[in-house]
Amino acid sequence: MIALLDLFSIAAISAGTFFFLAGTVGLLRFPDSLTRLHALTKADNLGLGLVALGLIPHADSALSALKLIVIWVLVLLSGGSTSQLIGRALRRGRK
Amino acid sequence: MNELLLAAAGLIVLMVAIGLARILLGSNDVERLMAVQLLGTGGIAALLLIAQATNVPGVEDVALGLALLAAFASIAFINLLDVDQGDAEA
Amino acid sequence: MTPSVLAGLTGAALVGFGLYGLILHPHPLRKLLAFNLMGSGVFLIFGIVARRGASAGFSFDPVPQAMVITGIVVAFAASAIAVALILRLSAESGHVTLDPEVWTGSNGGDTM
Amino acid sequence: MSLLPILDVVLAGLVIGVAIFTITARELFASVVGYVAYGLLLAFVWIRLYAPDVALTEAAVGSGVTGVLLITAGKRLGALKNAAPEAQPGFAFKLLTGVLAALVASALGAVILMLPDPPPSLAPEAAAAADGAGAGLGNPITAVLMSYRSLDTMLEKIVLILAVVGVWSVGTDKAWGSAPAPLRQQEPYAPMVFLAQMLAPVGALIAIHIFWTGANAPGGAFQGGALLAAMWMVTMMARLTDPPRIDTQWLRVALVAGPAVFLISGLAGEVVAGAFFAYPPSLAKPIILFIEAFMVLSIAAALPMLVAGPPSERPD
Repeated sequence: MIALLDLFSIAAISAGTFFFLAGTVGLLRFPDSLTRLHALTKADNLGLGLVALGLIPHADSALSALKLIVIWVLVLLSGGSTSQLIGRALRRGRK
Repeated sequence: MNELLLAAAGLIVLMVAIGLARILLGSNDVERLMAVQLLGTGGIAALLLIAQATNVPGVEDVALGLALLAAFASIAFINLLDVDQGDAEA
Repeated sequence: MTPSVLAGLTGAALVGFGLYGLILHPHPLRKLLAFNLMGSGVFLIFGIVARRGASAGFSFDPVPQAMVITGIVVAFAASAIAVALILRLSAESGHVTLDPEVWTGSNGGDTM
Repeated sequence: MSLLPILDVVLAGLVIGVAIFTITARELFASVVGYVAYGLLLAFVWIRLYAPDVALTEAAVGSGVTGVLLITAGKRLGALKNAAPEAQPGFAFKLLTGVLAALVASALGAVILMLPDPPPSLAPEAAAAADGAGAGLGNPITAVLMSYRSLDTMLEKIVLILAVVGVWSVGTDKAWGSAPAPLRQQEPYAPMVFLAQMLAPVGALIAIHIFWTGANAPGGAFQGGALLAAMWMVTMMARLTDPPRIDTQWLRVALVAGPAVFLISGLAGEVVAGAFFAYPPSLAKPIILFIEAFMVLSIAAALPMLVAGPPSERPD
């Protein structure tokens, strides 16, 4: 059971790290700001989300597991809304 | 297991550092804002991983605070940026 | 090299960069920023003193750490006053610089 | 544990790199962005020094609120994009400054390498304080702040009030009593209002949680108060509220409440427990939490007022 949980953690954390990698590659390689914003949100939403998911089995208590989830939800919420605002600022800047 | 957590944290920090350098040095203000957002997210992820590996207590609370503050900083910067744009149009 | 020595040397370097910016930038807000940078370097040095002072079952000495916390808040309060003064100064005089030549050149410097 | 030193070196390099960017950036905005990033990075360094309390304070006050203070000031200065045509200092002056800064930094570095061994420490005394007057507090830093060095902490709260008074008095005579300029002029966009409405209540809850756990775990009045202040500023930036008039009664009461309660408890300690700021051991924890609650209130009121600046006569 423990080994299974560890395996789950390793898989989730590796996947999360991969999304950070993908996000950074996107930031470096994509041609304009809007597509770079698209790449960034992958790191935000999936990268941190998967890392938090992977750490949940190792949490000391139910409360710290809950906190991990709240952290992720907060980042999702702010990332989503600020991306919207950043996109708007970009579009206005281009006009 | 700990080595793995640290390796993941190191990789994330490295990625974030590359993104940060690329954007801070290169381009416009909006993209600089995106770099800070990436740093906030990546930093929180790395923080959680390192805390798990080195057994520093109470780091979830710090990460919670950081998540709040990253959102706070983004709002402040955006507030300023689109005020600027608005002025340009008026 | 232990983490605390590394952090201490980082703090020393930060004090250096902060001092450089503080002296060279003519813009008052940039000076303030550099000053804050310098301050955080000092806090970092304080912090490694706290880390080295680990004894009595703690992994750090809580007294310097507590003082750094109060220090950060006081530094912020001082920055806020500085900002208010800078804003009022530029509203009264029309200058956004602390370059002495601008002051003595165009405005006679007597408003100071 | 072979990876950790590499991580530390990378982190230190990042901190220094971002610091250099902050100092050398051409525009004020870029430099403030750099400074906020720098504050976040510094928070990670503090975590590595086993100081999560300081990390949280640095991230909240040192990076977040100071960053907002500076960009608000830059916006009001109208100089954010193009700082006045700066007379760039000459090369000789730059070189001289560089040498001076390098000298100071290396002197400090030398001192750090020669710190005494074994290091002096006040930890035993602080531990005694945590056992005695600060009984029941699991977080040694809160014990130091509220018991061993409580006078410092109270005076520091008074510094905050003095700073607010100082900022207010910089305003013009005509504007006295009115409200500071709002943090945003135009109508905000819908996503920002949404985010502020979602974030502020959750954030307030988290801030109170961090204050409450501060008795036993990292956290405390400073951190909780600063986060609460940040949430108030979020609502101001989304124009859900505006800064209150500075002659408002509740605002002034909130500002003074923290130090006042602190001082009264200190004086009461003189009578009840025989020394200024002594708490009867059996009641120490509830008393300290009671004082801290008012401190949170005062900090949460003072920080946004410091950012909002002096009262202004017209909403400009």
